[in-house]
Amino acid sequence: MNPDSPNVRKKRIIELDQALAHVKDGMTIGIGGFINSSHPMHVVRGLIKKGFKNLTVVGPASSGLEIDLLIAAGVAKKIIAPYVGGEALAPIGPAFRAAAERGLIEVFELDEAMYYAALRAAAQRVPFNPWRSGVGTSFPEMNPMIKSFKDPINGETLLAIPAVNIDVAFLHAAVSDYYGNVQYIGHGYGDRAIYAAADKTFVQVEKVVSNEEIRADPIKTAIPGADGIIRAPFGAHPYSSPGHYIEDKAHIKKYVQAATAWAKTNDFAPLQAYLDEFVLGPKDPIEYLERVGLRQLLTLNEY
Amino acid sequence: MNPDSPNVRKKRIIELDQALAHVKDGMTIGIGGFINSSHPMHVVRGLIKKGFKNLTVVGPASSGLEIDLLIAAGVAKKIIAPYVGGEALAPIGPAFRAAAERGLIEVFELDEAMYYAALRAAAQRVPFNPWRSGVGTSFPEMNPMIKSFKDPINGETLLAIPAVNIDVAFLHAAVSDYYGNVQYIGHGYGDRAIYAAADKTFVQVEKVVSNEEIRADPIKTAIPGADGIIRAPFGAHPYSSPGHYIEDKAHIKKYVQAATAWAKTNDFAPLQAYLDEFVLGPKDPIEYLERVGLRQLLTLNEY
Amino acid sequence: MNTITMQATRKEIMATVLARDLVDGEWVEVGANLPVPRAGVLLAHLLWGANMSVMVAMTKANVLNEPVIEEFELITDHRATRWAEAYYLHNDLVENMKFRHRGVFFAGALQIDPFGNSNLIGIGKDYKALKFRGPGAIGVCNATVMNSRFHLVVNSHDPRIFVPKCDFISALGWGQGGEDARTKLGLPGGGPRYVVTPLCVMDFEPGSKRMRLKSLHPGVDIEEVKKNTGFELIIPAKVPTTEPPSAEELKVLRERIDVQGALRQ
Amino acid sequence: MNTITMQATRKEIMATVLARDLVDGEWVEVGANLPVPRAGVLLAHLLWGANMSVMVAMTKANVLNEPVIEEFELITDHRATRWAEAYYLHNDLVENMKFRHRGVFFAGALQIDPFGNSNLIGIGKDYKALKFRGPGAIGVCNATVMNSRFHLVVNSHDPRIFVPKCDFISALGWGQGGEDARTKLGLPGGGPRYVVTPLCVMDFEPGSKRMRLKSLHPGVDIEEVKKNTGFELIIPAKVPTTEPPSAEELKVLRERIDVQGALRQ
Repeated sequence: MNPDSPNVRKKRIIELDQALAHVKDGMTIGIGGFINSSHPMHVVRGLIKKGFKNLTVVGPASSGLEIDLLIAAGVAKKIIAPYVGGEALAPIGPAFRAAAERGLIEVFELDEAMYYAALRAAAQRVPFNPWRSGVGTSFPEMNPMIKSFKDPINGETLLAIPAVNIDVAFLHAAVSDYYGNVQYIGHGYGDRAIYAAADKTFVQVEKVVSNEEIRADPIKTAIPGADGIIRAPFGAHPYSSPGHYIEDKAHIKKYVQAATAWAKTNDFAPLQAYLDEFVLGPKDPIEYLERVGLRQLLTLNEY
Repeated sequence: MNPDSPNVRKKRIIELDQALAHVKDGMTIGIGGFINSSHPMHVVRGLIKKGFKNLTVVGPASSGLEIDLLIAAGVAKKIIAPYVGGEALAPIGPAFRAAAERGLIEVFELDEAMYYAALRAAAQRVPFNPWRSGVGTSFPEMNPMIKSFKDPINGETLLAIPAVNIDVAFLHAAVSDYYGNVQYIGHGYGDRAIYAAADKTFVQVEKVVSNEEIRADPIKTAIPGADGIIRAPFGAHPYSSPGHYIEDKAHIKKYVQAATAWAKTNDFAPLQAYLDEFVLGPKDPIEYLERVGLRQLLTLNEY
Repeated sequence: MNTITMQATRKEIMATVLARDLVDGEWVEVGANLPVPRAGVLLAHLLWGANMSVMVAMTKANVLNEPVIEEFELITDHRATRWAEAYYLHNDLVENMKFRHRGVFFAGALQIDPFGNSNLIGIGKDYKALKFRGPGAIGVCNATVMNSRFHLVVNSHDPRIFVPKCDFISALGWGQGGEDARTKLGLPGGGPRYVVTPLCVMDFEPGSKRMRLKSLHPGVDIEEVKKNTGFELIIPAKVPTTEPPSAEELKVLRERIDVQGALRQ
Repeated sequence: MNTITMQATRKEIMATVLARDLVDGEWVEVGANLPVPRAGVLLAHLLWGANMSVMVAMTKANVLNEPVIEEFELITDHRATRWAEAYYLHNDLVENMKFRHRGVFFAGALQIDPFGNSNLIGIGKDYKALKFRGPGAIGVCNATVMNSRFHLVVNSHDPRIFVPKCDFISALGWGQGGEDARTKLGLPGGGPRYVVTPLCVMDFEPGSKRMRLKSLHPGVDIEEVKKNTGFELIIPAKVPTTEPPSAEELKVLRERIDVQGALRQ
């Protein structure tokens, strides 16, 4: 043992910028969460502020408007997601719709089951996984990466879903300890599958807890050692963080209104104003929260 | 609503015999647990006592001597498991070894990763899943059901692992409510994968708890609705039941000694004596426990 | 006016049609932003399907004895998890298909053709230059194959939805028609059973598997349906009126399931 | 005699060899019934690998500050889970392969050939009529591919183990030899690095990838190794003595890792 480097465990708590330093233009990134919940919004806003370009974005299986925002801001070149929308708040992501119609983004068309088959293939280091549903549909025509083939055992017709490998994944969770042991409140949707398909994973959390607290219920540890943990109280806002706060529908609607203007009338000014006020303007994630306002944030407490 | 059949939720607590009634000679059954833990031994002894024949037995990914016992008793015709043994207590299952060498059983040769690929294929209703490890080994030669093929995306050589479908799975867990919501202490090893590959699943549990207790921590529910729940306190004996009791090494050694005699000298008498005393003799699972003895059982309490 | 004596709305009728198809013991999910199927599922569960597995907010929910089943606008609203007996990891839900053989699914669509094939991708002949981009297939492609059957449910009956040919098929119905349209592709599941709209219920003629008018909601006539369907429907000689909810069904709908009145707007 | 001043046993030397190959930050599993690799992993972890992920009883264990790391004979002994920070579901452990790029694995074998190919299946020319049936491949086929490298570790050095040709290959080593033996099959992972026995350490000659004597444990001569190896080993001109554990290593082995003395029997 070298006395100059004592054998101690390193803390994995990092700043947002340190996590973003792992991203390069053109990479494939993964974003966690589910429709209106649990997106790593500190990271999403950070990616936009840094001005990344040409990213392939693997959204959650049901992507919300966090992916729409990345499209609106010109960060995403290609979208891998079976759905982009905000439920009743926006049945179709307005920027997703506009950018797809205008040829500004490429969509890797697939359904949820194909999405998980693709992520699993990456996690398993196989070039593809087979899937049955989709035979007889337009998927292989819409997405030429999906190939119809005869299975080598029974000769049945299946679809081969290619591996989707993620360079860097970003997730939002409830807590982590210093060492990247991440736990959710609730089940974390499909985040485990995104983690499993990623070379590196950074997780923003509502709070950092002691290792003892993690060890009190280790079965809840969903990610046993993220590459870095970003402190992010209210970090999923305006989306919900299970057990911490519910969706800020008023704020989401504000975004939807701005993005819809761009989609419907090609007027980018309202989106630019939204980006300026909430993404580009704040000097850091806490200033974003200040602009939203503590009074507003505290209305989102759960029962 | 028919007043003759009020709309109430049915309890899924059943007797051992009711669960065994779902098994027919020649079927494929699954057995849960892991080496020296968490095997559904009330069921295993019940299967032997009923005299089932020609069963294909999907053991746990690391099968213990519960599978060895099914082989010794002549119940199992074909074994699907990557390992059968008892760690230091029996590096190779003695009856497994003897029966395989003597041609009394067929072994579906595969490794752990292929095993899960096969179960997952059944769960996903696809005829196979691809796997990379195993290319260049003897597996396709030892198990002609495993086929080498070129993947349809990149043309890489992979192995096609055929689906292994389970007719009836039997598991052992800590608790369930009346409605088959099963929770483990610990993680339940690979039991979820066996459940996912099975048409029907019966779970024996240390105790039945209230629905409210399950709902207090629903994230722990590993099996959301088993087809039937069998009350089985000490039901994994002589194997451990995490959080309830540790392995009864003395009893396991007693079995190993009997099975080894058969393996080494082809003398079945010690095995027959074991079977008579602990499997065929007891009129029900509680009498088995009585024969083991309460004094012995209570030495197995955990710290 | 007392809500119970008020006549059933079209949406309440639609929910009741869906409910009556459900059998005790089946597995059903209450999806996002689908108040009509939600109400149908809960109606069956509370009245005759106590042993149905009802998925709410990705949990297996125990709501059978809830006096009022609170409605949440968003599927991610964590408050709905208070009824949970179990959580379904999203990847497990989509990858473990065995339990789906008892499953029933409800699908929406941008376009539906005479064989119940449907499209959630977009409108336009050229995929690379869509005139209208839809939300994506979400889990519909898979769920319409793996479940025992599914129903197409739309909020308007419109010739832009009911088209002779979908621009893209994201969920297969009866393909080009015929009883074997799905089995010859190796697909399990019973395919689409009903198409439920604010005007009527349609099913698929045995044999040809072409869409057929099954019943008209009270106050709707055949001409209104024909006018709003972009292809020729099979119309039987006698078309009954859709049976509206009974007094008891309506009471349960309004007092326990849809207190906020989403189906009465 | 004070245990610390006692000379290192062969098993302690073997454990130390394995430990010294490990680098901080790597992912290692302490398998079932493998006291030598267990001790090697823990030795590296406690002395220079604080950031290694150490899997014990299918949990990610936090034992770094444990004065004594209690030994359990069985991998299923639930008492070992008291150190858990996380559980690995067994199927996830075997199906999620990304983390394995930092993984190091230890494999046993019934037979090992000159290229490090190995066999856990059985002995006999005819698979359908084995003379000796082994335990099965367990997870070894996969773990020896997906991890960054692996070591073969055997408890006896014996010509029945070190054979010219394995009857069956359940874990690929360097195939028929050559640097590209694995990459040409599309396999990731660095393959076998060391073969550690009670007599010596062997590695694989670059280029040919044939097994080569690397070091002799104290008190062992080359003839003993040759006599007990069923094929011709590459023997370099100078073969060093395996470096035994330092006083500090031995102290940690005996006072924290192997208090019960499994390596001293």
